[in-house]
Order: sequence, then structure tokens, then C-alpha cells
Amino acid sequence: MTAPMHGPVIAPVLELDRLAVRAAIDGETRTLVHDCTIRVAPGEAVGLVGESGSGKTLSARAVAGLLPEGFSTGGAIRIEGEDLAALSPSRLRDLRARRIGMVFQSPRAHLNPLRTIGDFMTEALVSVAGAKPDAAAARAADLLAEVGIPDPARLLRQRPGELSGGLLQRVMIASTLAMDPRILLADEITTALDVTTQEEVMAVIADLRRHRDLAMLFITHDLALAGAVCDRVAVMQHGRVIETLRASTMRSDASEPYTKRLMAAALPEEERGAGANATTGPAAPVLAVEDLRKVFAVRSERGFGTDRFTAVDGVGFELRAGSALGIVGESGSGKSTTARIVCGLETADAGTVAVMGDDWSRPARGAAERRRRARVAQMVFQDPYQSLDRRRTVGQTLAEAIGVHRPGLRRAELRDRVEALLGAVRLDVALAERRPRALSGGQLQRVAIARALAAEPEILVLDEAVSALDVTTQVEILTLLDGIRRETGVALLMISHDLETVRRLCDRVVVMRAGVVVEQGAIAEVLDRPQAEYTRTLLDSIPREGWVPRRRLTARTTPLPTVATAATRTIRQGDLHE
Amino acid sequence: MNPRVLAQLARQLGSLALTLFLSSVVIFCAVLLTPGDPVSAFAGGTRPTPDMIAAIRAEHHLDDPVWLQYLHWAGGVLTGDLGTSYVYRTDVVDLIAPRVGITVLLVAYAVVLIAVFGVGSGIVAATRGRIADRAVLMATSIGMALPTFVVAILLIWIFARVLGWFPVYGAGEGFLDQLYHLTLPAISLAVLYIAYLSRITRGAVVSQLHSEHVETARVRGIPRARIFRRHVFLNASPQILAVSGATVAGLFAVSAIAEQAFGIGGLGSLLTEAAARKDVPVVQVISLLLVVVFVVLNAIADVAIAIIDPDSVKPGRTA
Amino acid sequence: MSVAQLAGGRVSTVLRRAATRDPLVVTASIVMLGIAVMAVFGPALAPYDPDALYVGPISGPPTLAHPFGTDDLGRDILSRVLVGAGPSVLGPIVVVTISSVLGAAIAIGAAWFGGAVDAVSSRLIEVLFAIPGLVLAVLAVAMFGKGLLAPAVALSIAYLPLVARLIRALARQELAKPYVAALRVQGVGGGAICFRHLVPALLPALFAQATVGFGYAMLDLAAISFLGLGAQPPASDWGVMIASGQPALLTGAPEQAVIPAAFVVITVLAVNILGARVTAWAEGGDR
Amino acid sequence: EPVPTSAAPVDESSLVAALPDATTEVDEVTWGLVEGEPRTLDPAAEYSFVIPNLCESLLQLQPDFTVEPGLATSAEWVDPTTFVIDLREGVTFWDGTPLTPADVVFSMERNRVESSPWFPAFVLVDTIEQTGDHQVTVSFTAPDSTFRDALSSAAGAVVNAAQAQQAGDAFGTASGDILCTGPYELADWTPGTEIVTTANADYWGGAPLTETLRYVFVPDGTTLTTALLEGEIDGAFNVAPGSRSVFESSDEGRLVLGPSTASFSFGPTRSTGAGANPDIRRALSLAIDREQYVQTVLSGLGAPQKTFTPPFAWDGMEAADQYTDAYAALPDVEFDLEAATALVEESGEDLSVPLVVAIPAGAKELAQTAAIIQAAGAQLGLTVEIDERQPADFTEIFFDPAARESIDFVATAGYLDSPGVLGYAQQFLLPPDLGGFFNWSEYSNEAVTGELQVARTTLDPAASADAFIAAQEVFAPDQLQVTLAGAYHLTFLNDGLTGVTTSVAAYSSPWALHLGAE
Ligand SMILES: Nc1ncnc2c1ncn2[C@@H]1O[C@H](COP(=O)(O)OP(=O)(O)OP(=O)(O)O)[C@@H](O)[C@H]1O
Ligand SMILES: Nc1ncnc2c1ncn2[C@@H]1O[C@H](COP(=O)(O)OP(=O)(O)OP(=O)(O)O)[C@@H](O)[C@H]1O
Ligand SMILES: [Mg+2]
Ligand SMILES: [Mg+2]
Repeated sequence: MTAPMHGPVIAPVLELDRLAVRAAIDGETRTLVHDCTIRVAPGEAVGLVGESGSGKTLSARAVAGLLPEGFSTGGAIRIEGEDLAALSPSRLRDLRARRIGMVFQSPRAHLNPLRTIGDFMTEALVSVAGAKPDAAAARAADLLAEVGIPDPARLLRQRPGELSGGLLQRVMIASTLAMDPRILLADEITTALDVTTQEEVMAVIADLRRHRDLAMLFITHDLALAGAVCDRVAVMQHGRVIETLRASTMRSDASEPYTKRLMAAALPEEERGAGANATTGPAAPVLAVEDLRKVFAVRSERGFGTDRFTAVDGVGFELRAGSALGIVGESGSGKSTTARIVCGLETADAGTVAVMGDDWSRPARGAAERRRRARVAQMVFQDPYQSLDRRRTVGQTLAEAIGVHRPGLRRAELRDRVEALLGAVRLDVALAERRPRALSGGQLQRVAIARALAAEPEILVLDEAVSALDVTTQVEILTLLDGIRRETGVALLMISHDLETVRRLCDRVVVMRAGVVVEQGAIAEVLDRPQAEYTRTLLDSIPREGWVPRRRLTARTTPLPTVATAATRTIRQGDLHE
Repeated sequence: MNPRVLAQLARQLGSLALTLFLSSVVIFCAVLLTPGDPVSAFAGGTRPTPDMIAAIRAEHHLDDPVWLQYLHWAGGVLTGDLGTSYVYRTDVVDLIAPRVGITVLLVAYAVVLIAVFGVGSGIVAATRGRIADRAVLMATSIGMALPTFVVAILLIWIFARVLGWFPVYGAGEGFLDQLYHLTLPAISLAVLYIAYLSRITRGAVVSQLHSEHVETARVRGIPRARIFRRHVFLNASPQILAVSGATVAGLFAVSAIAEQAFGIGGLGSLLTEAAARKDVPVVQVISLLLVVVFVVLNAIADVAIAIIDPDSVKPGRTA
Repeated sequence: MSVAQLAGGRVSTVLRRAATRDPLVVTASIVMLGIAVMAVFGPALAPYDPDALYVGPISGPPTLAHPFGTDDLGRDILSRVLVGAGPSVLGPIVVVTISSVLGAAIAIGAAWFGGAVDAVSSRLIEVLFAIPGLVLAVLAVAMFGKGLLAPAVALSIAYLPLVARLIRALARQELAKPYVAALRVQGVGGGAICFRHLVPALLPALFAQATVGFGYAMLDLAAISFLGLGAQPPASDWGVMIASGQPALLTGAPEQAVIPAAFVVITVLAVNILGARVTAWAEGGDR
Repeated sequence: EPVPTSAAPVDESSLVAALPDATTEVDEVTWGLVEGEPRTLDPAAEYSFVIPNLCESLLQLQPDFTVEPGLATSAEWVDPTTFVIDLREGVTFWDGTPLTPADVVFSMERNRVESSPWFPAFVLVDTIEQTGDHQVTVSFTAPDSTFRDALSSAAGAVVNAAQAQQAGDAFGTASGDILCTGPYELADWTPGTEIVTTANADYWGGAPLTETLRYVFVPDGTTLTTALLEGEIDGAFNVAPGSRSVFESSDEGRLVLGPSTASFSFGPTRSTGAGANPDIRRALSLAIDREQYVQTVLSGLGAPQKTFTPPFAWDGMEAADQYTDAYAALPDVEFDLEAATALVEESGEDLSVPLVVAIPAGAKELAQTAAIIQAAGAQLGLTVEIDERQPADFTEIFFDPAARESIDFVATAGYLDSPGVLGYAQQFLLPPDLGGFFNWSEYSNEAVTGELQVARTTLDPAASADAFIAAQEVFAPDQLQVTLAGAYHLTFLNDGLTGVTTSVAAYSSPWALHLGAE
């Protein structure tokens, strides 16, 4: 962003000086954040990235005063030069209320579901700033308009439950603006949104920063996103900020090995689909889906009776032996439903599913038939922890999966087979004794894959199998899957909302939206020369170097109101004193 | 009103009617299954002659097929004819009507106590720090182990033998005197439920206190009291309401014990007495009445929840 | 702490640690153990024949020979309390067992089959839920006469919906988890999923509910005995003892009612404390 | 092993049959009914303490169990089978309509059906007719020595014929009404709550001093005790003897001990099983220490009784001395475990079959009685089980043979509501067709049957007494009821009040006629 506006010697809006966060848990004190030093100048955006559990959230929460009971801090937190530790509680609350705005990952959880948006927007204005309710309502409508919400008056009367995640996130942002904060603390505010919505929200934030001279501490997993929207990026590992880089040049400046590894995983160098070479030679389709349709009965919006909701509508594609097919599309587009029908977890209302010549349109009847199909198609789910029975050890889980198909196996043979499977997903044999709770996300997902491989299937369906994992782990798993595909010749049906993931692994891709296939074809065709408008939007929304988020859906028609920012007001007050 | 709330109301009414119908069948059949001849119950205390037996059987449709007997009975109940007591030989309405008031007053009194002390102590436990929490936890643990009749006899013992501040017998006359008389019975009725509701309230309030939307309010500097009122308690109230329907209905049933112990002529004491005397029609009607109370109170609670939180009846996946 | 540690001869250390960490739960466990011993060995421990009259004075106060005093027929209250532990604990156990087994079976069936089975059983449960337990018990007594059995069976039925509602909800939650879908996709049979995965997942919650139910059943059965509809004299059931000791409260011999009442209260208290712990553990295990 | 006795002994001569008449008016008296709410006030259907104040009998039973004129100025035998009743003139019902012989005929006819509890008094009646403006004549198939005294009980109660016919089935219930001539009139009956009666200003014997007499129902003895001690209730009969000590130390009111015909006993319920064996009954009788029983169950407020016919039943009768002498001649009840054990051995009964004693639920004294029988049985090697039955089921025992099949004994507390010695004897000893309604063990002894028939049909008191005494000598050892103790009539009354009948006569006479302030 631009250089600070008010002279060269200006205190940072936010300064974390060797911040430490300690927790007293079960009588022992553990230090969770050791040394977090970050400086955010007025109007500057600083990205905070790092592996999961490195202490990003705790650091931000320490600033906002939201640490859980029993937590204490060391080092110093300064807001506009004032050390928080030195302030009285009421002054502290006031300072936080007026200087900091915080936006969270899940806006739905952070808004009171029982109160209207209007209530939420005006509450701080009325109870903290002492505004009159009418004035507060008018200002709330203004703020909503500022974040690009088309009909603010109507929205003010609605409750959070009636709004989409993207809208809610904008409401959250608008509400923080009510008190004219100097800095926005944003903790993974777009992680739960799909790419197009993410772009929307980031565009709103970019606008605000431009108009309000708003500083920002932006916590994210997405290095590309951080690079695209921030001025500087701080990298955290094990509770320490290990280095801070200029966003524009971070790829070249990175010196820490961890940072480099992170960059390599998250920012692929124009690397083409790994499966691209598999397109050679048309093999026979193991799976052919045609005209698939699934209608759900949902309770109607009016409250009476049920409505019919078509989740999958006329979907058709083919998966060839040994190849990898990706299905992409925004949330709710019917990807999972399609996969579940293929695996017999859901019954199609119309259309056919043919697997190696057999008709699989209806779920298997009887145990024998189910076992037979299980040997052909297996599935890996998004949440690795939830997809394992938490009461059983890894060994037991795998043994059970093996036992289904080979009932007569002796114990020693069974153990050998379990070890072989663990080896196939490159897990230590010792892990067989552990229960899911004692494993990391990546390890769990490997176990889930090993379990799927137990049946030696022809088809492996992966429903967002890597979305919940952090970037480095994602890459490991994807590499593993690609290796397995090459070794065993299993065909992959890969479901994802992340185009990058699909590009890495698949040779063909199906793009879905609202239950309909909008486009399909070879990876290179679709991703590089998209035909459908929707595919193009999807591709444009992906953060990358030099990316500028743009508003697509609700472009503002009226000019932004001139807002009095905290900065300008300070100056005016200064003028008066002079 | 919000259409979802209206829809909830309509659904409630439908399910209410169905539950009532089914439970009336259950209650009717239960009493039919009673071994022994209702005739002898009706003629209890005298030696019925064959003529009398025939007359009684005819009068009470005892020779009709079961479903017809049910229809007679249910039809009667719907039209306000609740049947005739075997024992008192008067209309069941006349037996029940004068007793309803005192039981309702007793239960209402207990409900006030429960609301004030149960919800109050739950809030204190959730918000006033560890010591208060421990103390309330301790008190409610004991409260949850104190059956109504034990509280009743302890209160009678203390107040009859030692203190004498409150009467331990009868219902009194006139509103204030009745309240005075019902104080101890209401306490004995309320103790267990105070503890129970205190637990529920504490749980609900604590979960709201730790909820993310309350964090948001805190970052925004909203005053504590306001956060508590508008974000914590309001959001906790559906959980409290959800158990209150069953709680109040339960009070009506348990009032039998308090009424018996304190010599109050209410519905509950009539029920026990009627059961002991095998007064089938009375037992049927009171049981049904209690079911109606339960179902209606639950429906009211559900609708209240729907008004506070229309999203609780969110459209979405069925089944 | 693990069993191995316990077996490793460090029982006392482990116990001391537990006692300092959670003294309430340890106390409650000791109380429950005591009650269990009373329930099983009560008749052997009783210093007197509980039904023998005039072993002491009529309504005598506590003395060395009769630590809890004697009742209105000169029977030893200590012996009666000891012998009464069995029936007093048996009733709730019957209630909890029947309601848990039936309730869980219905709930699992409903969650597993869904559709019409679910609709019908849910409605049935709704209806049973609407009839208060005490009323159902009174109805049962009116039907089948007094004694412990009728009210116990009635309470089992009355508590069944509580169990069934909880377990049905949990079973549905569990069945909706991806691991169940994963098992299906693996070709694991329905029976195996149900008994090897679903039931073990529900057991902690079922057990937690059972401890809660035990306390309530104890109170309700005692109340029914108090109303004169439950266990009958001369059974030295605690509820009966409280009821028949009540008149002596007025004549200055409160121990006749207060002592058995204290046993009921202490037992329920201990069970509730343990129940709360079990519940916390069951819920914690979900995460 | 000596048992310390907690209760002080009572001197029989200090029993009070009635408190001095009241002299001052009171507005309202609240009376507790431990028997619970009456099902009906119809005197022909049930007895309760409410009825005698409302519906008078032809003859008036006095507190000392003598019989005086009531609605009838005279009621005498004119020949061995003709009984003439002359009605008091100027008596009106509460609504002002005069009492007529037709009402008397109607009321007496109501008792001549088998379902009436007073049917036994009328078994020998042939016709009942109006024989004058104020006269009714009853003719008999045989002379009946018990009839006159029976008319002092509710068997002789008179109701208004027209009103009773008009009310039909609802007569006497809370929804129907009742119309009688007694000193109090029914004002209001709120089922479950109270029955309110008010003084009958036109009562022929003078209006009572109590303006409103309100009855409340307190079936639980302990609750009644607290209510009395708190002064919430002014008085009650049959208060719990177990609460004697608190009653005696109360500063709210006083416990009055009156003579009574009430007794506690148990008897066989069927002709088979050990219960029907007189040896077993005798053995159980020998194994129960009566002094201890009186102390335990009655807190000393009673006395051992030698046979089922209680002495007070004949206290006011002409042949009282004869009966008293015969009673004195009966052997004292003994406590002899050895003899009892020997009897059990001799009886030849299968001791492994448990004996079942039925008692009504909620009756503390009977629950204790059953426990005592059980303990006695245990000492003899007999297993005794207790079958506590809810009131409805317990009542069934008396009318339904099926209800008796599973039990061997029924323990009861009974009383005689009017003078006469034959009541129990006839019911327990005669064949059913001669009035032995409770002769469930099928006791049959020609001599006893003969003498009892003579006693009933002999109008000469002395001759009748001779016959009864002859029978008693035979049947007493068979213990058809094992009589455990006679109990005094217990009344607790608020200190300011007086004028209440405090003997067992309260069941039959307008006991509140003289009720009022001291
Ligand atoms: N309430 C808590 N109690 C105990 N430990 C906690 C708590 N909150 C966080 N931690 C621990 O503190 C460390 C840092 O957590 P934090 O949430 O700040 O990580 P993060 O960098 O935000 O990770 P993510 O990217 O997964 O959000 C983690 O090891 C976490 O387990
Ligand atoms: N059992 C069901 N009942 C009703 N609606 C359902 C059901 N399952 C799925 N849906 C709806 O069908 C639509 C498609 O769901 P699906 O899970 O296939 O989407 P998706 O593309 O996998 O989305 P995501 O990326 O969020 O996983 C969604 O709107 C969802 O709410
Ligand atoms: Mg985080
Ligand atoms: Mg999905």
C-alpha cells in the first residue's frame, strides 16, 4: 500500500513486542506463543501465515483481549503507542472498542443468531458511543452500503440465519467499521468461503483500506492470498515469528527453510497437471455416469410442507481405468451427492451409473453384493478424524477393512497385510497401535486412504480429501495419491472446490454449478482455455501473484460517502488545539 | 408473525392432537386391563344384587365392545361429560372442578419459586466465579437428591415441631391465606426442580458465555450487563424453556405427594385416593388431564422458543 | 491412570492422587461401594433380625446397642436399613435396566431403519413421554395392585422415552458420521456396523443416562412407597421405612424416618455425582 | 425379655362418654374425618360421623350406650311379633315439611334389601305399615330381641321419602341432596374439600349452639395430628393412638378417652388352609402378648379383650349384669409360647405353606398388628405373609369370595354401633343363610346355632342372655376372631370446645348436638 500519510515519525497502529502467551492448563503452565514480534503501521496490511497451531490466532486474540480464562501474556502489546498492560480495565475496553475491529473465520458463529442484523450493527453505536437509535440505524445502513450490500434497509431487519456466509462476513466487517477502528484483525476470514465469495470479501476490504486508511493484520493459511492483499507477510512457526517479508518479493527474499518449504507447497510454479501424461492412450471407462439426477425433499421456506430441491441434475461423465478425473465447483453444487451416488450411499432418482459394465444405479442389495462392489469402488472422505471410528486403533480399523474381503485370514497374515498397507501410505508401523485422537490430520488421512486400499479397488473416490489439511500436508497426500495411482492403476475420482488441487492430480475435469455440469474436458483444455463464463470466474478468483480482488456480483453504483476516519478526525482535533 | 412460527404452531397443534388421541387410548386401555370387575368397584361397600349389576353394566356401557366403550368415553370427555365416579357416584367434573384451582395455585407458586431460585442460582453459578459455582453445584447436588416427600416431612417436622412459622396443614381460605398455607408445600415441590433448573440454566448460560457471538460483543466493548441480557440470557432461554414444559407438567404429577403430605384437597391427592379406591373414571380423567397439561405446556414452550428463535424451525433437510 | 499402573502395585499412590484431584468423586465412589456392600451383604451384616419385634424399646432413641434407635415395634433400625438396602437398590436397577435396554433397542431401531419405523416409534415414545412417570406408576398400581413390581415396570416404561430420545438422537448423529459411510463403502455388513461400531459408541451415553435414571428411579420408587402404593410392609424397603416412620417425627423419634431418608438422599447424591462424572466423560469422549 | 412400657396405664373408670354440654354459642367448628371423605351421606348406604348429626334415628343412642326416645316417643313390642312405633309430633324436616309415618316406612324399607349394611336387623321383619297419623307398626315372622336397640343405629335413620325418590341415584351424594330432621342441616358439599352443615334452628330438641359444623377429610393420621396440634382443625374422632404423647402435651386441645366397642382382631377367610384350623388360631392367640400389644399398637389406650363381643356393647342393656358375669367367667387371654408351639404341632398343618394376613393399606395400627402376627407366627415356625390391600381391594374381601381365596386371615378394627351382643356372633358363627355373612371358615355347631337363634327370638332379656351365654361358652374357645384388644374411643378436641359425645355412640347418635364453647 501507500506510504503513511501523516509524516514519517508515526507510531505503529499495532505493535506486538516479543509477545508471549502462556496457558495454565491442569496446573501446569505451557507457553504457546513464545516470541511474536509484529509491527503494523497505519494503513498497512500485514499478513500472518504459518502452519496450523503455530499461534497465529492466539496472538490476534491477545490483542483483542479474547484469551481464554487462565491465559496470560508476556512481552508488550501497544496500540498507537499505548501499552495495553498499563491501562485500567475500563480504558482498555474503550480503547479496544474504538481502535480495533476484529473479524473472525466463521461469521455465523460470531453473530447472535437471535438478534437482527440491525440490532447487531447499532448495538455498539448506541451502548458504547452513545448514539441515538435513529442515527445509529442510519449509520448502520450507510456502513452496509459501504461494504457493498445492495438493500441495507431490508438486511437490517433480517437475522443471521437468513443470510449467506459471504454476506455475513461483509456484515461483520461493516459492523467493525462502526467505531472507526484504526486496525482490522482478520483471522482466516475467507477460509470458509468459496473462491468467488472470497474475492468479493477481499475486494470489499481493499476498498475500505483505500478509503479509510485502515491498517490490517491478516491471518491466513493461503500464502498466495496473503501475498496478493498484504504489504508485508510475517511467517510463524512453533509460536515464533521467524521472518517478515515484503509481500511483493517474498518468494525471492525467503531465507528460513520453513518459509521456503511453505512457499514451495503453496505457490506452485506454473507446474502442469501431474496426471497430464496419463491422458495418453484411451483406456476403457471403469465408471460411466449418465444423466444422473437427485432430488431432495427439504422443509419449505414457508414452514409448511416440503419443497423439492434438485441437487444433481443431468450429470454425466466417464472415468477411465488408471486415470484421474476431477470434479470442481462451488459449495452446494452437487459434487458430494454425485460421489455418494456412485458409492451407493445415496439412491439416484434418474440416470445410470455403470461400473465396468455393471449397473450400479441402485445401491447394493444384500451384504454379498455390497462386498462385491466394495472391491471395485472405495471412498475417502473430507474429515479424516470423523471418517474413522475413534474407539478403534488404526490396526483394528485396517484389519476390519481387510477382514471384510478376506474373512479367513490368520492373525499373522492379517498383521502382515496391515503393515503392508501402512507402508503403502508411508506410515510408521508403530502407529497401528494408536487411536485416531493421537494422530495428526495428515496421518489420519493416510490411514483413511490405506483403509480404502485394503479392498484393492479399481476406483478411488476422494471427496475433498485434502481440503481440511494444511498446505504442506496437502501436497504430501496429493503426491502419495499420484504415486498410488501409478503403482496400482486405480482410477481416481477427485472432488474438490480447489482448482489447484485438481490441476496437480487430474487429467480430466468436470466443472459443476448448481447440480449441473457446466463444462468438462481435459485439464489443459478447461483450465487454460475455459469456455464457460463460470469456469472463467472460478479461475479468476484464485489468488496468485499480482492478483487484485475485484467485485463481481454487486458493483456499487453510488459513490462512497466521504467517511470521517479516526485519522482525519484526529487531525481536525489537532487543528482545533492549534 | 413470522410464517415459520405460525407453521410451528400448526405443526404443534397437529402433533398435540395426535399425541392426545394416542395417550387417551393408552389411558383408556390401561384401565380396561385392570383385573377385577368395575361393577364391584362401583358397588363397593355394598353387596350388589344381580339386578344392580345389570343396571350398572348397562349404565356404564360395560357390555359394549371395547372400541365403542372408548368412543363413549372419549365422546363424553370431548363434550364435557367426564363420566361418573364409581365411588362418589357424582359427575367426575364435580369432583375435579373444585380441586383444580388449588393444585394450579400450588403448582404456580412452585413455578415462581423454581423460576426465581432455579434460574437465579443457575445464573449466579455461571457468572459469579468459582466459589459461587462450587457452592451452587454443591447445593444443587443435594437438591437433586431430595425427594419431594422427604422435603415435605422434614418441613413438617421443622415447622410443626420447632418453628411454627408456616401452617403445615390444609389449603387455607382467601388468596393470601392460601399462599401462606401453600408456602411449605410449594417449597417441598420446588426443591428438586430448583436444583434441576439451576443446572440447566448454568449449563445454558455457560455455553453462551463461551460462545463466539458473545466474544464478538466483548471485543466491541458492549457493557457486561447488556451482553448478559441481550446475548447470554436471551440465547440461553430456549434451552431453559425446552425443559420447562415437562418440568411444570411434572409438578402437576408430583403435587400428589405434597398434597398428601400437607393435607391439601387437590387433583393429585384425588388421583392417589382414586387409584387406591379403584375409582376408574376419576383416574382416567385425571391422567388424561395431566397428559393434556403436559402436551399443551410443551407446545407452548416450543412456540415460545420458535418466537425467540425462528431459526430453530429452520427450513432444511427433513427426516 | 491405566489399569497397568493400578496392577503395578501403586494402588495407594494412584488412589491418593485421585483423592486429591477429585475428592468428591472418590467419596461418592466409596459411598456407592458401601451401599453395594449393604445391598449384597445387608442381611449378613445386620446385628438383629430386622423383623424381630421388641429387640429394643418401642421407638427407642439411638443407643450403643441400637445406633439408629428402634422403631414403633421395637425393631432395630440399623438392621432394617441394612436389610432394606437390597430391595431399595434393586428396584431402581430393574427400572434402569429395563428402560435402558428397551429404550436403546427402540432408539437404535428407529435411527437405523428410519422412515416409518422411526415415525411410529418416535410417536409411541412421544406418547409415553407425555404421561408422567408417577401417573403411570399410579395407573399400574390401580391395575395390578401394590408391590414393587408394578410400579417398577411402570417406571421402566415411563423412563424408556428419556433413554430412547437421547439414544435416538445420538445414534442418528453417529450414523451420519462419515466413518459409518466409510464402513458401508467398505462393504461391512449392517449387523457388524451396528454391534461393533454403533453400540459401543452409544454405551457411554447410555451408561451416563442410566446413572441419572437410577437416582430418579430411587426417588420415584420411594415416593410411591411413601404414597402407600409401592413396596409393602414388612419389607424394610427404605421408602416404606420413611413412610411408616413419619408419624414418629411428631412424637419426638425423628430417626425412624430421617435415617432411611438420609440413606436415600446419600445414595442418590452419590449416584448423581458419579453420573455427572460419567456424563462428562461420555461427552468428552465424543470429541 | 422385659419391654419397657412408654405409655402410662389408663384407669378404665376414668373413661368419659360425653363432655359436659356446651353453654356458649360458637360460629364455626371444623371437624376432621380421618376415615376420609364419605362416598355418600345416605344413611342406608354407608356410615360416617357426618350422618348421625344430619339424619336421626327413631331411637336415640346415648353416650353411655343406653337407648332413649328419639324421633319415636315410644317403640315397643305389643306382642311377640308386633312392634309399634309412635312418632314424635311436630317434628319437621329441614325444609319445614312435617315428618310422616310414610317417611319412616320408606326409610325402613330401604334397609330391607340385601345390599344394605343394615339388612341383618330386618331379616325377621314381615311387614312395615303405617297404622296411625303418628304410628308405624312392624310385624315379624318371629320375635326379634335385637330389633329395638338396632333402631338406635343408622338402621333406624329416617329420611324424607319424597326427596329421596326425587333424587334417585344421586341421593345422598355430593351432587344429589339429602333431607332429614337432625340437629344440623346439609349446607354445602364440595367434593374433595369439605362438607358444611349448619345448625337446624327448628330442631325439636333445641337448636345446637354451633352455627356451622364443617367437616374436612384428612385420611392420613399424621396429617390429622399436625392439623389438630396446630389448631387448624378443632376436633376429630379416632385420632392416632401413636400420637398419644403429643396430644397429651398439647396446649391447643385435649385428648379424651371414651368407652368403646371397638376392637382389633383377625379371623379366617376361608374354610380351607391353616387359618380355618382352630388350633392354629389358638396357637397364634397364645403367642401374642396382649399387654404388649396394647402398649405397642394403642400406646396403652385400650385393654385386652377376652372374646370378640366387647363389654361396652351390653353396658346399657337390661341383662348387663348377666353378660358381665359370663364375661368374667371366660378364661383370661394367656401368653404361653410353649402351649402355642404344642398346639401348632398337634394341628397337623403343613407349616411350609405361608399364611397370608390381609390388611388395608395406610392403616398404621393394622400394619403393626400384622407385623405382630407375623412375628408371633415366626416364633411358632409359621411363615406369615402380609398382604396390604388398597381400600377398594380390601373392601372386596368382605363381598367377593374370589378376593378371599389367596388369603388366610383378615385383620380388622371393628366396632358395634348400637347395643347388642348378637352382632358378631351371628355373623361369624351362623350358617350364611341364617345371617352368618362372615362365616367364611364354614364354622358349624348345632348347639351354637340353636342357642343363638333362641337368643335372637327371645324377647325376654334374661332368657335371651342365658341362651347367648350358653352359646358363648361353646364358641369362645374356637376363636373365630382372635381378638387382640379393645380400644378406647379417642377424641381430640380444641380446648375452648365441649359438649361432644366421646364414646363409640358417636357413630350412631347426633354427637354434636351439644357441641359449643365451654
Ligand atoms: N484454549 C486453549 N487451550 C489450550 N491450548 C490452546 C487453546 N487455544 C489454542 N491452544 C494451543 O495453542 C497453540 C496455538 O494455537 P492457535 O489457535 O493460535 O494456532 P493457529 O496458528 O491459529 O492455528 P490454525 O492455523 O490451526 O488456526 C496450539 O498448539 C493450540 O493447541
Ligand atoms: N440428504 C439431503 N437432504 C437435503 N438436501 C441435501 C441432502 N444432501 C445434500 N443436500 C443438498 O444438496 C446440495 C448439494 O450438496 P452436495 O453436498 O452434493 O454439495 P457439494 O458440491 O459437495 O458442496 P460442498 O463443496 O459444500 O461439499 C446442497 O445444497 C445440499 O444442501
Ligand atoms: Mg487459528
Ligand atoms: Mg461436498
